[in-house]
Amino acid sequence: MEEFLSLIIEKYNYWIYITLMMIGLYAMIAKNNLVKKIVGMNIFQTAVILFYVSTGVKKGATIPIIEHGHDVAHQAVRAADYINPLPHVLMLTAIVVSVATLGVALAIAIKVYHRYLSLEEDEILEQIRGL
Amino acid sequence: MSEHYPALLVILPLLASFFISAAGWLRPVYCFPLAVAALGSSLLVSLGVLGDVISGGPVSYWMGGWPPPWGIYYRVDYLNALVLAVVSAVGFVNLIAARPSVEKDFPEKAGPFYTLYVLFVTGLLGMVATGDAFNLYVLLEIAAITGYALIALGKGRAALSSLHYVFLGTIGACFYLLGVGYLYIITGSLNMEDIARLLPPLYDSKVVTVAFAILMVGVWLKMGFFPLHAWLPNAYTYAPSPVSSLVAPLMTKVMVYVMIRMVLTVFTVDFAFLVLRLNEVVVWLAVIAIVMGSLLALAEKDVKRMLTFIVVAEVGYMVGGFWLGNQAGFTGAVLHILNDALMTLCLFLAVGNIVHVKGDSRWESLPGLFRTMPWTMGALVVGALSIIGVPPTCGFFSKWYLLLGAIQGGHYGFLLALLFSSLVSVVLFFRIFEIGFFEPFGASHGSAHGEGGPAIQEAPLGMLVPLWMTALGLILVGLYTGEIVGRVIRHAVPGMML
Amino acid sequence: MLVSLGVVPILISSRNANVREAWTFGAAGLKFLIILSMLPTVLEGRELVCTVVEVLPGVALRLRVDALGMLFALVASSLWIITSAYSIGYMRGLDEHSQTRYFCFFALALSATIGAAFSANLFTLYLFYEMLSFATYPLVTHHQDAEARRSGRKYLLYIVGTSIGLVLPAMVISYHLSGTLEFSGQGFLPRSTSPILLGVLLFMFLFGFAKAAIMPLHAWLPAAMVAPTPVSALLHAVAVVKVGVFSILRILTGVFGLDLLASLHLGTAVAYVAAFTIIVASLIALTQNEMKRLLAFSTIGQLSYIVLGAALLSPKGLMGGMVHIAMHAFGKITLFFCAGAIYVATGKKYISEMVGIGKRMPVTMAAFFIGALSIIGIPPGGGFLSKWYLVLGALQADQFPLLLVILVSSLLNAAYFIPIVYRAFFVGSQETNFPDTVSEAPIFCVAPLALTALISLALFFYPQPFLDLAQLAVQALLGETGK
Amino acid sequence: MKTLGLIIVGLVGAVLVSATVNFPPFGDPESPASLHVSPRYLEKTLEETAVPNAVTSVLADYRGFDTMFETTVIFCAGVACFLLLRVPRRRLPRPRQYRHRLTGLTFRIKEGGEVFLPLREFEPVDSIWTPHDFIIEKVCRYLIPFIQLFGLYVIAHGHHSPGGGFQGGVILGASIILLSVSHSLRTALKRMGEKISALFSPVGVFIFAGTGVLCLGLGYRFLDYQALATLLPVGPIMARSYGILLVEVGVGMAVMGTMVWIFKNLASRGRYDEGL
Amino acid sequence: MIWQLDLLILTLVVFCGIGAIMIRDLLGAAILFGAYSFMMCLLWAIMGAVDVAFTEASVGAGVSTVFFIAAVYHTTRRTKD
Amino acid sequence: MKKDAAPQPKLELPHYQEGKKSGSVYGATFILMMGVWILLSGKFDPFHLALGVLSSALVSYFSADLLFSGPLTGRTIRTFFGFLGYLPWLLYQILLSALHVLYLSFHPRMMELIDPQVLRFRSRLKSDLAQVTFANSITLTPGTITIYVNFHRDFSVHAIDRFSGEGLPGEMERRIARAFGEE
Amino acid sequence: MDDFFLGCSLFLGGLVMLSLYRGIFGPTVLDRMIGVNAIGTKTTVLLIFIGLLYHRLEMFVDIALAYALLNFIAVLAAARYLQKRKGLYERTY
Amino acid sequence: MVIDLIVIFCLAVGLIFFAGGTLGLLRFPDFYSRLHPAGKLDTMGSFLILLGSAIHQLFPLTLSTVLSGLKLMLIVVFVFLASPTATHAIVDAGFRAGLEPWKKGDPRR
Repeated sequence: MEEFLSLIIEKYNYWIYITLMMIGLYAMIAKNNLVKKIVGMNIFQTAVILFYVSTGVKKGATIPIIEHGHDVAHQAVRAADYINPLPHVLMLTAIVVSVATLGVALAIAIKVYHRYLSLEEDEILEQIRGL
Repeated sequence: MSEHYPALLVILPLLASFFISAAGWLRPVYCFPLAVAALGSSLLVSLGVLGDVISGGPVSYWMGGWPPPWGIYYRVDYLNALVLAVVSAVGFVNLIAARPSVEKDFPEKAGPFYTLYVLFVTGLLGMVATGDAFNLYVLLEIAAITGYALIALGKGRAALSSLHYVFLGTIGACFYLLGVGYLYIITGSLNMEDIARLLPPLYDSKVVTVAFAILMVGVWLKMGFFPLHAWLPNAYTYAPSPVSSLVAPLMTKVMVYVMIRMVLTVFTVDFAFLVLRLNEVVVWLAVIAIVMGSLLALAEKDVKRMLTFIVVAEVGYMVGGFWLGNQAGFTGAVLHILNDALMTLCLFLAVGNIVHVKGDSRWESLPGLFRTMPWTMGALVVGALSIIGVPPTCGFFSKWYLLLGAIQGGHYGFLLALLFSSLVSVVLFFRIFEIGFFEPFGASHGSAHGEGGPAIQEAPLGMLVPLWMTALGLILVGLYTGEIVGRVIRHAVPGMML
Repeated sequence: MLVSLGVVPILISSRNANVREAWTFGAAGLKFLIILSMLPTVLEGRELVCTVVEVLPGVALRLRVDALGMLFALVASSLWIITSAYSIGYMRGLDEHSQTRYFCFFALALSATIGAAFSANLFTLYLFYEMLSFATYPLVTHHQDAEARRSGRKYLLYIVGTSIGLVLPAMVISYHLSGTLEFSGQGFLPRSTSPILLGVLLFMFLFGFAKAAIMPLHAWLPAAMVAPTPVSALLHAVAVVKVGVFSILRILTGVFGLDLLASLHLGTAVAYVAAFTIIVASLIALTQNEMKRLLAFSTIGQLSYIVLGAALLSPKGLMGGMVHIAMHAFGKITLFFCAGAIYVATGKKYISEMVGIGKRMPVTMAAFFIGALSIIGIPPGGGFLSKWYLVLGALQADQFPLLLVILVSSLLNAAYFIPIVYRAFFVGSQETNFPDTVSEAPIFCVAPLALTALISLALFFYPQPFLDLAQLAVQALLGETGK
Repeated sequence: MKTLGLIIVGLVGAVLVSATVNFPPFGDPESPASLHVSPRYLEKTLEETAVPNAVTSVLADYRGFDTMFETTVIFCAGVACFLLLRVPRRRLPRPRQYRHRLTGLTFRIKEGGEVFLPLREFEPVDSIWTPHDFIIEKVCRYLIPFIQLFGLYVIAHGHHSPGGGFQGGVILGASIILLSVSHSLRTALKRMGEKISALFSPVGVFIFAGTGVLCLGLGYRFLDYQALATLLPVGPIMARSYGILLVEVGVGMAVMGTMVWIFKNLASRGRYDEGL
Repeated sequence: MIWQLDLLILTLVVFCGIGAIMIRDLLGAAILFGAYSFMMCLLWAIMGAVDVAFTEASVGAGVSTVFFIAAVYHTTRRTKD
Repeated sequence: MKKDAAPQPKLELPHYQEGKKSGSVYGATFILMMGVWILLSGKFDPFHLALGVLSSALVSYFSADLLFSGPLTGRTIRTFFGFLGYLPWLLYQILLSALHVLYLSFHPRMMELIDPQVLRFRSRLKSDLAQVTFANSITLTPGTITIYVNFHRDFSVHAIDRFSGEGLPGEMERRIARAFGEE
Repeated sequence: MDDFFLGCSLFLGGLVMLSLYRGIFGPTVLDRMIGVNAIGTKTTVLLIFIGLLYHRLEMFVDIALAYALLNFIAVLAAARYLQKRKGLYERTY
Repeated sequence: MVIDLIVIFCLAVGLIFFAGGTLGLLRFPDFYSRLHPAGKLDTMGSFLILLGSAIHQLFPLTLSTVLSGLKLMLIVVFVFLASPTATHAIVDAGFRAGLEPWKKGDPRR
C-alpha cells in the first residue's frame, strides 16, 4: 500500500498528464460541439507538453539559464545543476504548433458555422443527410 | 554545391513560398511561375540526390554544422532518396495541372494557395529527408496544417471534413510526439540512429513497447489505416480537385514511409519482428484494411469518393507488405509507395479534369464521357489498369512483389486479400467505364458515320499534359521496375530480411 | 521483329473512313508479311529471341518465335487481313457507329494476340493475355446497349476475374518455386515440388485461362456473341479463345513439361475435363436456335479438342491439337462470316428463320457447308486432318474412352450442322421466308468468307506448312525429352 | 459515441499507465534524458555561443532548423486562416453606419447607398452599436506603447533571460490586438494594415531562412552562424550570438505579423471592416 | 521544482480542464480555457521551464483566448454539451 | 440622406480626436521609452543600449500618438507632477476602503451589512484624462465601481454599501481637478 | 524564509482553487470572468513566489510583467463580446 | 532581520487581502458586489506582496537587484492601471447586458 502511494506521489506529473490527455481525448471523441472539440484538442496537446516538460525536471536544479557575470567566478558549468533545456525547446515548438493548429481549426469552425448555422455535429450531419 | 543537396531540397521551396506569399500581395501574376520554379528546382535537386545516393551511397548533412546527437541532421539513403524523388515529382506535376482549376475556382486566392501548396510539399520533403525524430514532427505539422487549409478550401462538406481531419490529425501527431517523448525519456536522444544505437539493452522495458505502440497508432491515424481511416474519405472527396490530387497521393504514402523509417531505423527490425512479434497481427489488420477498403469502395456512387476508399485499401497493401517481414514484401511495399503515388495521382488528376469540366464527379456526370473527354478517360483507364494490376503498368509489379512476399511468408490471407481487392477494383472501374461508355444508351447509335456525336469538350491542355505524363510514367516506371529495384530498393532492404 | 508489335494506333488520328481502312489493311498486310518473313527461319528449326526489357530478375518482357507460336501467329495474322476486309463490308453494310474506335481496338487486339503467340515466358504471356482482354472489351460491347453491357460485364468478370484470381497467384507461386518464368521445353517447375501443389497449380492455370472456355467457365463465350459478327468471328473463333487454348498449351508444355505431367497422371485429368466439355457443349449446341450461340457452343466444344490433344501427352495428339488451332480457326471463321453475312443481308439471326436461304444466298451457304464439313471433320474439310491426328494421338496414348469421345462429338457436330444446311437448300421455294429482293451480302462480306472456305478446303489438300510447324513444335518439345 | 469514447479513452489510458510504471524516477538527475544529449548544451552554451540561456541557444542554434520550421508553421497558419476566411472586398456593400464626431449622432446608410461624407467629422462605426468607452480606450492607449517596448525588450534579451523571438512577437502582436479590442478593428487596421501584417510574416521567416542561406552562401553549412564572422568584426562565437539575435528578430516579426493577421481574419470573419 | 505547489497546481489544472469541457456555454469555456492556460503557465514555471512558461503566458493570456472569443463571436455560444 | 453637419468648434471633445504627431511627442515618447528600457534591461553595455535606442525609436515611431494625443506643452508636464502628487492620497484612500471591504467580506453576517446601490452624478472635470483618472480612482477604491461614464460626463457608480458611496464625488474629484490644473 | 514563501504560495494556491469555484460554477459568464480575472492576478503573484523560491527572481519578473500586461486583453475581449452581442444567456438546449 | 519582518508583514497582510478578496468573491450575493472584493482587494494584495518581495530581494544591494525591485514596482503600476479598467469593462458589459444589480432582500444569485 505504501509503495503504491509513493508510486502515485512520485509520478504525480505523469498521472496528471495521462488524466489530461484522456480528458482531451474524450472531449475530442465524445463531445458534440465543434468548439468543445477544439478545446479538447488543445488540452490534449498541452498534456503532451506536460509530459515532455516533466521529463526534463531535475530535483534540486535550477532553471536552465547559466549564471554568469562578474560576480560569479568563471567555473565549469555542471549540467546536474541546471534543468534539462532540451524538452523546453521542443515544447516551445509544440506550443507554437498548437497555437497554429488552434487558429486554423477555429477558422474552419467559423466556416462550418456559416454554412450550417450550427456548431453541433449531430445537427450538421442531420442537415447534410436532409439535403 | 552537391554536398548541400539535402538541405537545398527543403530550403528552396521554403524560400520560394515566402516569395510567393509576398508576390500574392504585390504581383499576383508571379505566384505560379515562382511555384513552378520552386518545385522544379526541388525536383532537380531530389533527382540529384538520388543520383548521388545511387552512385555514392547514403548522404547526410548537418544542419548548423552541429554533429548529430546534438544538432539536427538530414540523412538520405536508398529508401528515402526514392521517396523524395516521388514526392517532388508528384508535387511538380500536379502543380502544373492545378493551374486551370485554381484560376477557375478561386482566382483571387492564388497567392496563398500556391504558398500553402509549396509549403505542403516542403513539409513532406522534409519529413522524408530528416534524420531527427522531433524535426519530423514539426514538418509533419507543416504538412498537416497546410493540408487542413487546402482541404477546407473545397465546397460543400469540405470544411466539416477538414475539421474532422484536424482532430484526428492532431491526435495522430500528438501520439507520434508522445511516442518520441517516450523514446526520449529512456534514451535521452532524438536522433533516429542514435536512438537505435541506445535502444537494444532496453528492449525488455515496457516503455519501448508502449512507445512503439503509440507511435504506430499515431502514424496509422495519419495514413488512414483501416480502423483509423474515418477522416480520409470525406476529406479527400470534398477537397478541391487540385488539392485532393496532391494530398491523396502524397500524404498517406509519406506516412507509410515514416512508419517504415520508424521501424527500420529507430526501433530496428529486430525489435519489431523478433521481440514484439507483431507482424502477424499487423498483417491481418492490413488484410482487413484491404478487404474493407475495397468493399466500402463498392458502395460509393461518386468516383472521387470511390478513389478515396481505394486509397484506404492501398494503404493496407503497403502496411501489410512491409509487415510481412521478408525481402519481397518489403520491396513490394516500397515499390508500392512509388507506384501508388503515381497511380493515385493519375486517377485523381483524371477525376480532377472531369470535375473541372462537369463540375462534379458523381455518376450522374459520367455518361458519355468517353466521347466528350476521350483523353481524360484514356488516362483514367491507364490508371485503373494500374490499380487493378495489369502489366506492364507499374501497379502489376508492386503487386507481384507483394504476392511473392505473401507466398514467401506463407501468409495466404494477405494473398487472398490482394487478389480480392484487385478483383473488386476491376468491378469498380468497369462500372465507371460502362457508365462513361454506354450511357446514354445508344444515343449516337446509327448516326451517319458514327463520328457525329456530341462535340469533344476536353479539359484544358494544361491539365491534360500532366495527366498523360503521369499515365505514361505509370508504364515507364513499370518497365523500369527492375532498374529501380536493383539499384535502389535492393540496397534499402534491411539485413535481417534478406 | 519488333514491328510485329507495331500496334497501329495511327488509326486514331485518321478521321477519313477510307484512309483509316487503308491503314488497317496496310498494318495487317505488313504484319502478315513480317510474320511470313520469319517463317523460313522457324522452319529451319531456329528460334528468334528478343528481350524488350528485363523488368524484374527472372521476369522479362521477352519475345521468342518458335514453331508453336509461329503456327498460331500465322493463322491469326492471315485471318486478320481477311477479317479486316470483312469488317469493312459488315460495318459499312450496317452503318455502325464509332468505327474508328472499332478498328483501333481491333488492331490492338490482334497485336496482343501475336504478342501472346510469341511470348517467351509466362509473364509476357500474361501481359498480352490481359491486354487482349481489355482490348476486346470495347469490341464486345460495341453496340453500347443494355444487352451489350450485360454481356460485357459477364465477359470481364469471367476473363479478368479468373486471370487475376487464379493465373496471377499461380504465376507468383511458380516464380516462388522456381525463380523464373521462362518457358522451357521440359517445363521450369522443379521436379521436387509436391504433387498436390502441382495439381492445384495446374488447375489454377487451366481454369485461370478462362478464354479457353473449359466447361465451368464457358458462359462468357455465348454471351459475348452480342458483338458485331466480325468481332465474334475473329476474336471468338481465332484470337481470344485461341489465345486461351494456346496459353494452356504453353502451360502444359512450357511450364509443367509433358513428362512431369505424365509422371503424375495429371494429363489424364485434364483430358477428362476437356472431354466432358466437348460432350456437354455439343449437346447444348444441339438445342440452340440462334445461329451465333450455336456457333459459340460449337466453339467451346472444339476448343476442348485442342486441350484434349495436348493433354493426351502423346506426340500425335499434341500435333493434332496444334493443327486443330489452324483448322478450326479457318472453319469456324467461315461459319461466323456466313452468319454475319446472313445478318447483314436479311437481318435474321435464328436458325428457324433461315428456311430456304440457300436459294437466295448460294455462295454464302455453300461456304457455310464447307465450314461445317471442316468442323465436323469430314474429309474435304481441313478439320479432318486434325481430328485424324487426335484420334491417332488417343490411340497412341491408349485412351479409348477419349477416342470414343472424339468420335461421338463428331457425330454430334454433324447433328447440329447438317440440319441447317439441309434447311437452307433443300426446301421448296414456297416455304422460303425470304422475299426475292434478298440477295447476297456486299462483296466485302462475301469475298472473305468465300476465301476462308476455300482455304479451309485447301488446307485439306495442302496442309504442309502447318503440319511442318506442328511437327517442329512437337519435336522441340519431345525431342529433347525423348533423349 | 460517449461509450465508445470512454472505451477508447480507457484503453489508451491503461496503455499509458502501464508504461509509466517503468519510467525512470521523476526528477532524477541521473535519468537517461538528462545524461545523454542535454549536458553538452548546458556546459557548452556559454563557450560555443556566448548565450547563457541554454534554451535560447538550443532553440536558435543547435536545433535552429526546428525553429525555422516552427516559425514556418505559424506562417502556414496565417496563410491558412487568410485563405479560408478572407472575403474579397468587392462583395461587400452592406449597411454602414457613421457617427458624427461632435454630436455623437449615428446614422445608417442602407445597402448599396453611396454617400460622401466629410470624413474628418464623421467616423464609420460598427453595425452593432458599441458604447464609446473612453476609459478603456484611454488606458489602453497608455499601455500599448509599453507593451510594445516590452515585446521588443523580450526579443532583444532572449539571450540572458527567458524570452525570445516567439514570446516577444506574441506580445507585440497582442499589443495590436489590444488596440483592436479596446478601440475597434478599424483603428487597428489603420495602424497596421492587412498588407503589412500579411507581409510581416513571410519577411520574418525569410529573415530566418535567409540567414541560413547567407551562411550557406558563405561556404558554411545551412544555419551555421559562424559564417557571419566573415561579415562582422567579431569572432565565431560572438557571431553565433549575433546570428541568434538576428534569427530571433525574424521570428518575432513573423509571429507578430501572423498573430495580428490571424486575429483580424478571425475577428472580422475575413471582411476586414468590423469585428470583435 | 517545488513539489508541493506542483501537486496543488496539477490538481487545479485537471479541474480547469474538466470545467472547460463541461460548461454549457462556449464563451464560458473559452474563458475557463484561459484559466487553464494560466495554470499551465504556473506549472511550467514551477518545473523550471521559464521559457515555456513565458510562451504559455503570452500565448494563453494574449492570443489564444482572444482567438477563441473571436471565433465564438462569429459563431454561437450555444452548445448542447 | 446627407445630414447638414455644421462643425461646432465650441464643443471640442478631445477624446474624439486622432492623435497628432509632432516632434516633441516623438521626443517625449522616446525618452520615456528609453527610461523604461533601462529599467527593464539592466544592461549598460553599448550593444544593449543601442538595441534600446533602436527599440525606443521604433515604438515612438509607431505609437507616439497613442501616448500623447496632443502636442506636448508645459501643461502636460505640470499635469504629470500633479498626478504624482495625487497618488499617495489615492493609495491611502484605497487602503482605508480596502480595509472596509475586507471587514465586510470576512463578516459572518455580511448579507445584512451590504446594501448595493447605484449612484449617479455629473462630474465637473473637463479633460479626458482627468475623467479617466477619476473613474479609475473610483474603481480602484474598493467598495465603488464606475459602471459607465457617458457623453455628458454622467457617472454611474455602483457602491457596495452606503458608507463606501457617500464620499462621492466629493474630495476625490476636487483633488483630481487640482492635480490636472482644472481648479 | 523559503519555507515562509512556500507556505504563502501554497496558501495562494488554495485561494486560486477557491476562485476557480467561481470560474467553474459561476452562474453567469460574468461571474466566470471575475473568477478568472482573480485567478490571473493571483497567478502573477504566484509567479513571483516561484521566482523567490528558485532564488532567480529576475528571471521570473519578466514573465510576471508580461502577465500583468496581457492578462486583461482576454477580459477586455470577453467584455467586448458581451457589449456587442448584448445578452448574458444564449438559449442552450 | 528587521527587513525580514517587514517582508513577512507585507506578505501576510497581502495574503489576508487576497483571502478576503477570494472569500468575498465566493460569498457576495451578485455579480456587481462580487466585483468589489475580487477586483480591488486583489489589487491591494498584489501590491503589498510585490512590495514585500521587492524589499526581500533587495538584499545584496546591487544595481541589478534594485532594477529588478523597480521592475516589480512596474508590475504594480501596470496592475493598478489594468485592474480597474478590466473591472470597469466587466461591469460595463454586465450593465449593458441588462443584469440588474442585487438589492437588499433579493435572493442570492
